[in-house]
Amino acid sequence: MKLMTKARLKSPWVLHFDTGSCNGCDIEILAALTPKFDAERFGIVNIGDPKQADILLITGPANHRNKTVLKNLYDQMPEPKLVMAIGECACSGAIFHNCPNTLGGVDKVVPVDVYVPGCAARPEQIVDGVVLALQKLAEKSEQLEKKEKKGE
Amino acid sequence: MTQEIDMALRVLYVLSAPILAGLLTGIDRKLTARMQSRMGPPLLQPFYDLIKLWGKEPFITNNIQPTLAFGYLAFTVTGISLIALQEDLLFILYTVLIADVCLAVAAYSTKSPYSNLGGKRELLAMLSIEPIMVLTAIGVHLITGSFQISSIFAYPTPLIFILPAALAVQVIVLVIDMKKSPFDISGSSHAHQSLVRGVYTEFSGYTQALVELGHWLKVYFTMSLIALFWAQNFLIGGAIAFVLFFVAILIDNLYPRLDWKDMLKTSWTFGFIMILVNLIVIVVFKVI
Amino acid sequence: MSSHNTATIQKEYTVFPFGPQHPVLPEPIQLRFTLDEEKIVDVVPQLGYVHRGIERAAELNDYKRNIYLCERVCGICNYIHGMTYCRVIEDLTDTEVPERAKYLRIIWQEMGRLQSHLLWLGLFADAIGFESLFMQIWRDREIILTLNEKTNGHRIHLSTNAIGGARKDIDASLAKEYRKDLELVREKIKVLEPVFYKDKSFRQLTEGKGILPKNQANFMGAVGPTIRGSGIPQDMRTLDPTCKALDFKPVVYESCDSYARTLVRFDEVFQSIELINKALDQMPDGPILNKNEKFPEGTTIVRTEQPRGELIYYVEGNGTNKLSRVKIRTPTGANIPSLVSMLIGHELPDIPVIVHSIDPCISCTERYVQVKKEAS
Amino acid sequence: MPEMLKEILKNLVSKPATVNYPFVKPEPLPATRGALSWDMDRCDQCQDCERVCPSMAIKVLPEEKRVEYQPFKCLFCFLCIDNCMQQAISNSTTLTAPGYEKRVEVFEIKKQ
Ligand code: SF4
Ligand code: SF4
Ligand code: SF4
Ligand code: SF4
Ligand code: SF4
Ligand code: SF4
Ligand code: SF4
Ligand code: SF4
Repeated sequence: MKLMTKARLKSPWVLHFDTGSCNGCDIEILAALTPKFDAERFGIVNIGDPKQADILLITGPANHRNKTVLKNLYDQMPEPKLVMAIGECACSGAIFHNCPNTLGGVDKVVPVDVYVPGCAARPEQIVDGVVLALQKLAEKSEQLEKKEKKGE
Repeated sequence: MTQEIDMALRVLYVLSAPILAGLLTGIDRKLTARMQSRMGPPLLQPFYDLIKLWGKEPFITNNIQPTLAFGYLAFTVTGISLIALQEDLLFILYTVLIADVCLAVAAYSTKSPYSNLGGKRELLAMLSIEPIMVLTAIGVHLITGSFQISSIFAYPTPLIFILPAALAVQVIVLVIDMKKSPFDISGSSHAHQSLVRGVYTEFSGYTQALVELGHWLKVYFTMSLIALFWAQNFLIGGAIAFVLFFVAILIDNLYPRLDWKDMLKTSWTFGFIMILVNLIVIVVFKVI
Repeated sequence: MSSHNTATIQKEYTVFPFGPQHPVLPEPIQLRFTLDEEKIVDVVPQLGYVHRGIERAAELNDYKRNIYLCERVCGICNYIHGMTYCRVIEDLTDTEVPERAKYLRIIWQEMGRLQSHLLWLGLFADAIGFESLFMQIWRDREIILTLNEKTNGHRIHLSTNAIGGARKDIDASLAKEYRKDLELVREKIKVLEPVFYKDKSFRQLTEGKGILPKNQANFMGAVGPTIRGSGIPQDMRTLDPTCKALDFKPVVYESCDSYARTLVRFDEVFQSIELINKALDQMPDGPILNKNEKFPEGTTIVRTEQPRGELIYYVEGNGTNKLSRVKIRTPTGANIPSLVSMLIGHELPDIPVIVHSIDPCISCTERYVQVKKEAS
Repeated sequence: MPEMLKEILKNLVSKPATVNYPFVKPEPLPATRGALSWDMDRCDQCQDCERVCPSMAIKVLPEEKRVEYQPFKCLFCFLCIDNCMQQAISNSTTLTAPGYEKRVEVFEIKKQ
């Protein structure tokens, strides 16, 4: 049983979705995958398919048009799943706080597990955020296994 | 006594297949990373991925998909077992062909356009490697007078000296089988392509784990064939297969993705001509 | 959806959605392709996924607060957005910008271009499945980002714009580091020259794809590398007297295809490095900021050259601390009609190549595209 | 001849460019824009910082004698630092850490 949790922690596949960010955080997420930071060290793969992803990385403040897409993507992801809000504007709207078409933070649409600050969030912060997310994933994984045991 | 050892080796070959195949994938990822001056994932990464996928909540798109995913795995395993039994080459090749068909049909059975196009391209990929494999098998028949794998072992000289060009062509097969660029048209392990995950798009959870395992074994199967064809010694054969594996990874990093027409062109012209020339040389100069 | 498109669907073509969430495009735009087998018959761009309403917010804010909002119209060309906004306000408040600040602006503007072009060359390589080239270029791009951090403390958003000049200065020791690191980048990118100029498979993928003839480019109002790849030397930097003093000449290629557009950007990397070096040499000493507390009044337009083409800021001031209109016209918006005309007739595997060849950036484009409610 | 060959082989034999973060933490550059903090002995509650902040990350509450700062809203543009006449705001080179919640940092004037 512990093996499963370990495997989950070692293989977080991510899905990236931009809900109206300025691109700053998106390119930093990509930078986190490239040689200097190489997130694949942790088994992170940018998978691009919600059905196969474990962590949803959201950048941007979310707006009225893409909130349905975002909700859809979130619903399509199988459990156990996590959501990370990358960048200030995904956390709280930040600079876009008074833009008429933004919702001010993705947590208005989907539950967020880890908030990563920074504008743009730097690769180091994203990696730190993933480490936090993994701690939460461990808890979720254990809960899930307990539930499965009860179900049997 | 030797017979018992032989038997044990064969069983070991089949049983160790998933582990060796997983390790190969791990080595592949590590080597690719290093070629891109990255550190890369740990060697055991593929196993973590597989176990995790097994534990994921499954989203089954339709009823037939899990069966087909299982079929893909099962037929590939059958192919590997048949190698161990030293069965008929053509028989083995067509068993594994069924595995591929299973995957393509599984991709076709869903509604996603990505998946459908991926399935179509998977069929095209089959179309480009099967003739090479069959031609190679015919070459073997020409030399040894039989399609049986045991006849390769019975033959006095290793085939590497007789069919060198056919060996070189196997790189194409390996590249296509490993879904590496320039021919990663039907789906790739990373999401960097226009079809997202291609044939793999609609798999998730345990079905994806099955398909993933099937894919490792498919590569392992191709490498075993390569090892078998060209040397009678397992270690030398393995070394040859590994060199080809390395070249395939190198090619992956050297070329951008080409489209399926280029793939067919390469395998049908370059591949065919190489093997044919090889065979003609054999027949004309009576090397055998 | 246009009626034309519905008609084609009835003829049982495949409709293939490209985006809004797609790994080839980091940003959400949806291109709906109507395909006949793998051939593209029709393209309908669907926008609005990143629309935020920045122009409106810029009218609600105190005009001084807008600098960093304008930078965040987009993270990649952030400096140029902020700079253009500052120049507009300087125009409206008659603020004289010190000479040194002008040179500093050139330096950071070119740093932005460097960063952006390297980013694009990498993403383009990635889009065509050339992963090792992508990693290589992004590895070398980190040097530029670190250099940014050394001066400004941020890797992406420089946040050094100020109305009337700049907030940070490049002193002698930093200038030395600039020269050293840029030389390093130049060497590392130079190594890749044969890949772009000679590599057969690379050329096969890009040559003859997405042709935009010279007159078509003009007619469709293409800008930036897209139009320069079609043989027209249009570059807003030629309007900038400081840039002129550094004898800047636009890079032009004549072959009108994706390959030409790639080479324009590749050559501009070296051009930018050269410009920065020259600016560092010729930069006069002096103050960098000239504060002016006047409120903006009147209307004006400023045109600058972003990595992707011409950027226009149109601002109306009314003599209070709020602006009555801010209008931003960005290069990608100008290039989308060209993109649609390029795509038709090509095949599915060519999509990433052609879409990327205009370097579409949706973030800044979608402040003004009208949002229609999507059916279904 | 594929043109990347030389580079790829060079990469293969040389050390990877990866910084093994977070196991190896490189020295932060002196200019890095990290977390902010308020020195409340200096702050005279003039609200200048609140006024210039482009993303409204600061709330100065003169009646309650405190400053509320939202690190999950701040752009790290440092306009507040530049505009504070009392030089009450300072920054470190340590990056703001991610968290499970959006923290609000409160700085209060100690009551005598
Ligand atoms: S947090 Fe800042 S850099 Fe990141 S997307 Fe939002 S505005 Fe851009
Ligand atoms: S485009 Fe529409 S929603 Fe956006 S700012 Fe203008 S009026 Fe508002
Ligand atoms: S809509 Fe505005 S920008 Fe477009 S052509 Fe008309 S006037 Fe020009
Ligand atoms: S063109 Fe692209 S990179 Fe430049 S500001 Fe616009 S969205 Fe950003
Ligand atoms: S179309 Fe309507 S909103 Fe636009 S300018 Fe004309 S009247 Fe105004
Ligand atoms: S500007 Fe400085 S003194 Fe004024 S409230 Fe802010 S921190 Fe305090
Ligand atoms: S902010 Fe300036 S203008 Fe406003 S009340 Fe204070 S001193 Fe007067
Ligand atoms: S650094 Fe900028 S965004 Fe952050 S609190 Fe200060 S003024 Fe506001």
